[in-house]
Amino acid sequence: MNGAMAGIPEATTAGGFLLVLMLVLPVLGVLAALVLGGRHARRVAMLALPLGLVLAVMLGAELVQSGQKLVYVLGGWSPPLGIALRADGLSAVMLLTTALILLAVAVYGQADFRMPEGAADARAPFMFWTLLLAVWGSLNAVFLAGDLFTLYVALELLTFAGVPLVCLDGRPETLQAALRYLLFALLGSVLYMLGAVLLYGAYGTLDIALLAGRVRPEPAAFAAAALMTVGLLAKTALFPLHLWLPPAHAGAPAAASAVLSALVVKGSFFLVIRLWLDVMPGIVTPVAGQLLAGLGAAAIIVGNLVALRQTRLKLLIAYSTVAQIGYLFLMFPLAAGLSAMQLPNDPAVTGGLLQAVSHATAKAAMFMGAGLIYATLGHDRIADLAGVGRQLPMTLLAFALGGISLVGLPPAGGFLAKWLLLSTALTTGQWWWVVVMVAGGLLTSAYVFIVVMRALVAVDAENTPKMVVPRHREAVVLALASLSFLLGLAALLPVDIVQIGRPQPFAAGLR
Amino acid sequence: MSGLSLFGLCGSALIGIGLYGLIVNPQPLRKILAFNMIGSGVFLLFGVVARRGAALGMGGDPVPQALVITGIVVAFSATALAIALLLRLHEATGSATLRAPDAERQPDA
Amino acid sequence: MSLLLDAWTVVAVSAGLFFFLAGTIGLLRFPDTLTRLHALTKADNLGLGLVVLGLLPQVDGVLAGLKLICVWLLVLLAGSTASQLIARVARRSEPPA
Amino acid sequence: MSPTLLVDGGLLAMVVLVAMWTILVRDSFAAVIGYACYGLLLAFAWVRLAAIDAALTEAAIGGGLTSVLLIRAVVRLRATEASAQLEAPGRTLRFGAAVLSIAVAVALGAVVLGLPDPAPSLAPQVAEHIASTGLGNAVTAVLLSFRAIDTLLEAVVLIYALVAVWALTPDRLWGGRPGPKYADDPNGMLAYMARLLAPLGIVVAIYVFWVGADLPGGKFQAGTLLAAMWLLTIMAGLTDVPPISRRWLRIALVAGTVVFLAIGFAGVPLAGAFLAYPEGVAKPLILIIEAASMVSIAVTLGLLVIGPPERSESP
Amino acid sequence: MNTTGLLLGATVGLPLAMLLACVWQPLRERMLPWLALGAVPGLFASWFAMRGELIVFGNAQVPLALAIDRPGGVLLGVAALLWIAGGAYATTYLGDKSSRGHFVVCWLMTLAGCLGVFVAADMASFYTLLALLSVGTTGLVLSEGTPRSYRAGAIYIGMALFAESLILAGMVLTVVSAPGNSLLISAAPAAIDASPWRIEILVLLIAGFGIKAGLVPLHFWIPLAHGAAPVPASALLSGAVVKAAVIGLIRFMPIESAPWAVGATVALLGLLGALYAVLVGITQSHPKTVLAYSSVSQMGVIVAIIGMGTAAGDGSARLIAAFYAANHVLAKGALFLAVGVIGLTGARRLPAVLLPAAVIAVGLGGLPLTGGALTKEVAKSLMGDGPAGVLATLSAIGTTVLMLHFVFCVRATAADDDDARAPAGLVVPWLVTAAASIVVPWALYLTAGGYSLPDALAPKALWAALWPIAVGSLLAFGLARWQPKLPRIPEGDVVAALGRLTPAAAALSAYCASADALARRWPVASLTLLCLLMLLAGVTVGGH
Repeated sequence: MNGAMAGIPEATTAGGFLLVLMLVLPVLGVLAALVLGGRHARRVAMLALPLGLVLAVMLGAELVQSGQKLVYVLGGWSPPLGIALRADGLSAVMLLTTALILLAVAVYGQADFRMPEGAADARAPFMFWTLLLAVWGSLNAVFLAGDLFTLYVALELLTFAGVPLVCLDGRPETLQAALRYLLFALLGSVLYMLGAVLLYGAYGTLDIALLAGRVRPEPAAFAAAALMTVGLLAKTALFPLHLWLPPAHAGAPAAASAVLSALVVKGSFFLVIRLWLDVMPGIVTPVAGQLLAGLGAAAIIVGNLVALRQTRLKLLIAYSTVAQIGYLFLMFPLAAGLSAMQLPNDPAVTGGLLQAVSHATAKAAMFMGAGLIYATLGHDRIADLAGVGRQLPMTLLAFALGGISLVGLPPAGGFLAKWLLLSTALTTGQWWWVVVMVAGGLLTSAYVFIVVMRALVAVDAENTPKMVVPRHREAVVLALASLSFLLGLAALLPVDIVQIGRPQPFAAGLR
Repeated sequence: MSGLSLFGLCGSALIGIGLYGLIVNPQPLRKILAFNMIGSGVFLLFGVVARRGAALGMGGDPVPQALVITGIVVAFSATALAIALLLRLHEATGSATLRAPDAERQPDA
Repeated sequence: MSLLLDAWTVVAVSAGLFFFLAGTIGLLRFPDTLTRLHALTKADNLGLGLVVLGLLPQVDGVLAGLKLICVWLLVLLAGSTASQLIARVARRSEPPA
Repeated sequence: MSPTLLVDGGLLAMVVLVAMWTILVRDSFAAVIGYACYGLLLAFAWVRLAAIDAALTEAAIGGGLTSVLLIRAVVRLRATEASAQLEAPGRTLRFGAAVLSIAVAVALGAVVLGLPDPAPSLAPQVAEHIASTGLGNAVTAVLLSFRAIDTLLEAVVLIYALVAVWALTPDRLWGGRPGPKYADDPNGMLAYMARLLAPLGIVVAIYVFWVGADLPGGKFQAGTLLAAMWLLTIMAGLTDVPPISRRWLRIALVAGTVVFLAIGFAGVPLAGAFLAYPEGVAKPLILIIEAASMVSIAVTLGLLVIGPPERSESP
Repeated sequence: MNTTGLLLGATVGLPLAMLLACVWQPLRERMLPWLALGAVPGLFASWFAMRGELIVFGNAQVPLALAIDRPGGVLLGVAALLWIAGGAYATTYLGDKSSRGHFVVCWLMTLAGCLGVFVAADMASFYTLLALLSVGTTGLVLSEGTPRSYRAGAIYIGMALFAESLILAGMVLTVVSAPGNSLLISAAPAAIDASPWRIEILVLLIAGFGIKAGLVPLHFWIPLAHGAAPVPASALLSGAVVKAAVIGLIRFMPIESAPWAVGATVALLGLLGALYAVLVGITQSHPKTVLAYSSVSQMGVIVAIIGMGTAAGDGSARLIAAFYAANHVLAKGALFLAVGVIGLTGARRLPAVLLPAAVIAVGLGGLPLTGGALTKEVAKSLMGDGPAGVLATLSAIGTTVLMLHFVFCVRATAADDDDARAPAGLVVPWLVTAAASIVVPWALYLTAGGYSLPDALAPKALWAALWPIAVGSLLAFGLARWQPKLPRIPEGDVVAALGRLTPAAAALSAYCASADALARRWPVASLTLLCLLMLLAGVTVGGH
């Protein structure tokens, strides 16, 4: 177990400073963009994002090399008095995914958000680039912070960065969607905060690692678990708490939707993992896990069925996100089941995180693809997609690959995730989740098939594209989709990065 | 029953009241107000926690007190953003409601 | 000596409280905005003033005393400004009866 | 039944009653006014909890600025009141909401009463280490030293929020001046008060900031005061809001955070860790950070209250 | 890496490489003539690759292994042969249709998948190639671009993915219960046999592969798909692609040890399905559809062989099934190709074309000296003379009827212009396949099967093969008279019945939509949130 728990104050590990850099770099970017303003915002972003990617890779390498979690004790004050940044496998993977997707989105967004000629400054471009950095900063904080209150602040940062992305183009209905999102997210975060307060009241610390050692099964812990979980569910838009997601994700500009759907919802989901697996594995009961996964199952079925009814591409994708979020929550009863059998819960956790990553990449690609289709046709009515196959072959291919990843066909990341979750579900004798996963996969394949079919219909040449999409934008989308499609090959990696530096649940005093 | 537990109960009550308002009040403005009320209730509870931790001549555990200050400021920023958003919505549509029968409709281009 | 001061405090503060009471009643009972304002401002300026005067002997140190007086002056300023503004609005909205 | 318990009981009863009224009252304007009173009462509650810093903050921000925001909003939204009332949920929903809210409150109360005794506390650790920060105010020590990252991120929160508010600007007004133009009536009552109050307020603010190191007070409270004074002069028409495109304004916004980060990074070589202060010079450094932050906080809070640009740049 | 590895690698690698090349537009446009090439490594592999040698690519946890066993080799060889012929055939058939880019891509995907499953030795790559196969096949089915093909394609991909989900579940269970979670297929039968979920696994796998093999009543996608695809494609689908299911069953079924009941059930299902398919088939009039139903019937027999083998615990069933399937690959392929040829042939040359087609067709029924007769001869050892034997004979008769019915149908489709002649580009590949379908079964019978000529030429055997044909022919000519009076069963019989479910599905989705709308109203959502809060707290407390 880590030192903090054994009473020895935790110390900064080698490469810990990388964590600080990951945390601060985006913030510096935001500040620079704000001061320089105008067309410099884009330059700042295009400078910071690749740098951040490099940092993330270095961090990952450091982690793999050292084989244990990286820690940085801020200000030299070790918890509980101070705050430590920590990065284990989960964090590293998410950091890398985030940097990668944001970079892709940035390249993609070049065309949509460049300063109009002549104008020294314009709202939308400036905001897009600044908010991109802002989202990045908040997510990094979520992935790195080791303190529940710091995480609360990080969550709020994430909300404040996400909301304006929803209504970036200022259309009334997007304003309303943004307001819904903001209010519900605030409700969620205040509940989370309340949970944190109770934990402090009971255990006198907010540090994740210390709490893991101190929480006992008692009312305060139960209440905190319930409050924080539900608060985070509201922010993650797990069915039936998804009221804000479809209009918000469907209404935002494509690039923004990609960020929101792929990354922003993952932030709060990540905290649920932390909470359930690292902080209070002994508190959340198997039944609670079943409850969470039950909601996930409902999300999968309802989300997919409603997605099938949609007439607009972006709404379809948004509802598919609702369903895919459901998949993420299947991991909890499975992990619990494994721990109950005194087995390491690696497969379930790895599967869950892999699901998150492959969905992130696939969904980002699909939303950006939808954006290109919208730009080309001037609409995104699924019924009238004919001809897209000719005009945007790469985009369509990307959409198909992303779809395959969502369906979970090999060698896509979705498949590996499915394989892991399936095998866990079967070893722990929870066959009903298998049924859900299979049914969800079939429903998903249905709408992916429909969209691809519509787009493949050849059309007589006279319909002229509203605007000719530059190749490189298609290429970015395709690259992201292919990444998601080939993610399954991660099984060939020698080491399971996700598991580095994770406490083994039953070692952490589980039941 | 000590005075401190009174504060604790008061905080809980405020949270309950705020939740009720957040659910039933149709106007977004009133929801924002209710959210602030929940927030202040939570902070009050934190204050109680701090007060319970009084030691060594300190009136209370300074850590929660500091966190409350941070929390208040964060809540204020949230309120400011929410209200700006609300006013913008009103300016754009002439109405201020969350009820959206066709929020999903997406006009072409 | 201290007894006298204490007595003075008691008298002044209770007088102040009385004015507060009167002001509140006026606020509730008077017919229109202007008269209500009149009652309010008058009463609580005077009331607060008396309370402050009453408390002055009780404070230790000149600085604290000055602070108290500052409070009074600030309230005077705020109260008068506020009532002025309200009165303006009132005059615009409701014709003098 | 001790008198203090009586006082507390009365105070808290009033808080709860005002809160209920604020939520239940039909007219939104009344609700907002109710909320302002609620904020002030709460400040007293904080005093009773021996959390003077929190009390000041609650009074200044919770009671003050938030109320200003709400009042501006409710006046603008007058027209929508009637139509909104039609959307009020039905009786069953209200009943369900009531039941659940009460249930939550009760459960919560039970949990709070059940918190362990003696309560865990970091006060001893703070007391042990506060010397090395050279500060007298433990809260400030926590904010600026032990948990500096929270404070840093919080400054970032304010900036993000402002960016988000500005993102709502209509495209044609981008870079323009926030808020409406307030009639400048040089011999008006408000102008008079502003002239009188603003200098005083600024002095008080600086005082609050300065004592913050050792006594209750600090950059938030001071910054809020400054913001209030700024708003006052603006509403009095003595000054106008600068266009958001102004470079100096942007710099003022980020100054606090930048200084904080700079000193934080300086700590890496000098004190061995990010956000650590070299032995001995901790207090001056912290004061520098606080000074810079105070300005940034004042500007940010002010602009947050005023909202997104509503006028083109030309005054 | 020795020749074996090279060949096996190339079997999958070359088609994939060609597929990759197709990413580039110009290459894609020029790829058509080279399609035939894609299957050549497979052919060589089937001859020269060492039996049972394991070629591992991946790493320790996930060994991506290729290997070739006897049944796999047999199937691989004939399939590759058909793919080559089909590729050549397609080159002429498509000419410069605008859709050829799409066709080529799907063809290569299917090719890679189809040959791949015969040499895949671990479950991961087996499943991957299976998925690739389904996706590619869907593309082929769709390539006509007509509403009919869309319907067929939709149903095909649906069924295929459903089947694969079942197979996946089965495989996962197998791996979980295999020692050291080995992914190797060779370890599968033992693992299944030892698994606590033996029956579940068997049901899942049999159901999954059954669907892919077109086992009645889940066969309905076959007539639709094979009917809708362009001729060369449907030849491959009906000939080669469906055999993926056969190899799956051969490799996974613990034939020696599985319970008798399982085997018997499978056999019964297969044989009944075989007869049912014949009955539906004779009511059809479109030649390709008739052939498709015959495929359903033949696959039924093959599955039945495996079933009987399982019931008897006789491992030789593997090779026999493979042999039977191999014969079907070539015969059915030749017949499908014939449909395209005959459609372009005028009355004058018709006999020259129709005769060999007829011979092969009746051969499927077991005409002496043809592959059909040999396979049936070999299968007898398993079918025995019990009820299974009777059913098998019945199916032979039925097949004869169906095949003659096909001959009649296909004759009707001959070109109107008497002098019309099919282009050589179609005729040659067809003739090659036809010839192969006569010769290869003999070769296999004598080499891989290890039988000798006398067995085949024994008068008893000849008679046993002949009399069902005779009966069948009589019936067939009777049918030719009465066929118009038979009820018209819609293409893909069962699916028409399933069509009735659509309103129910619509209702369900409408219900979900309204539920979604309700859940997304603010008061409801926030109330739900509180309920969840209490519920979660409740179960948490309750759990301790």
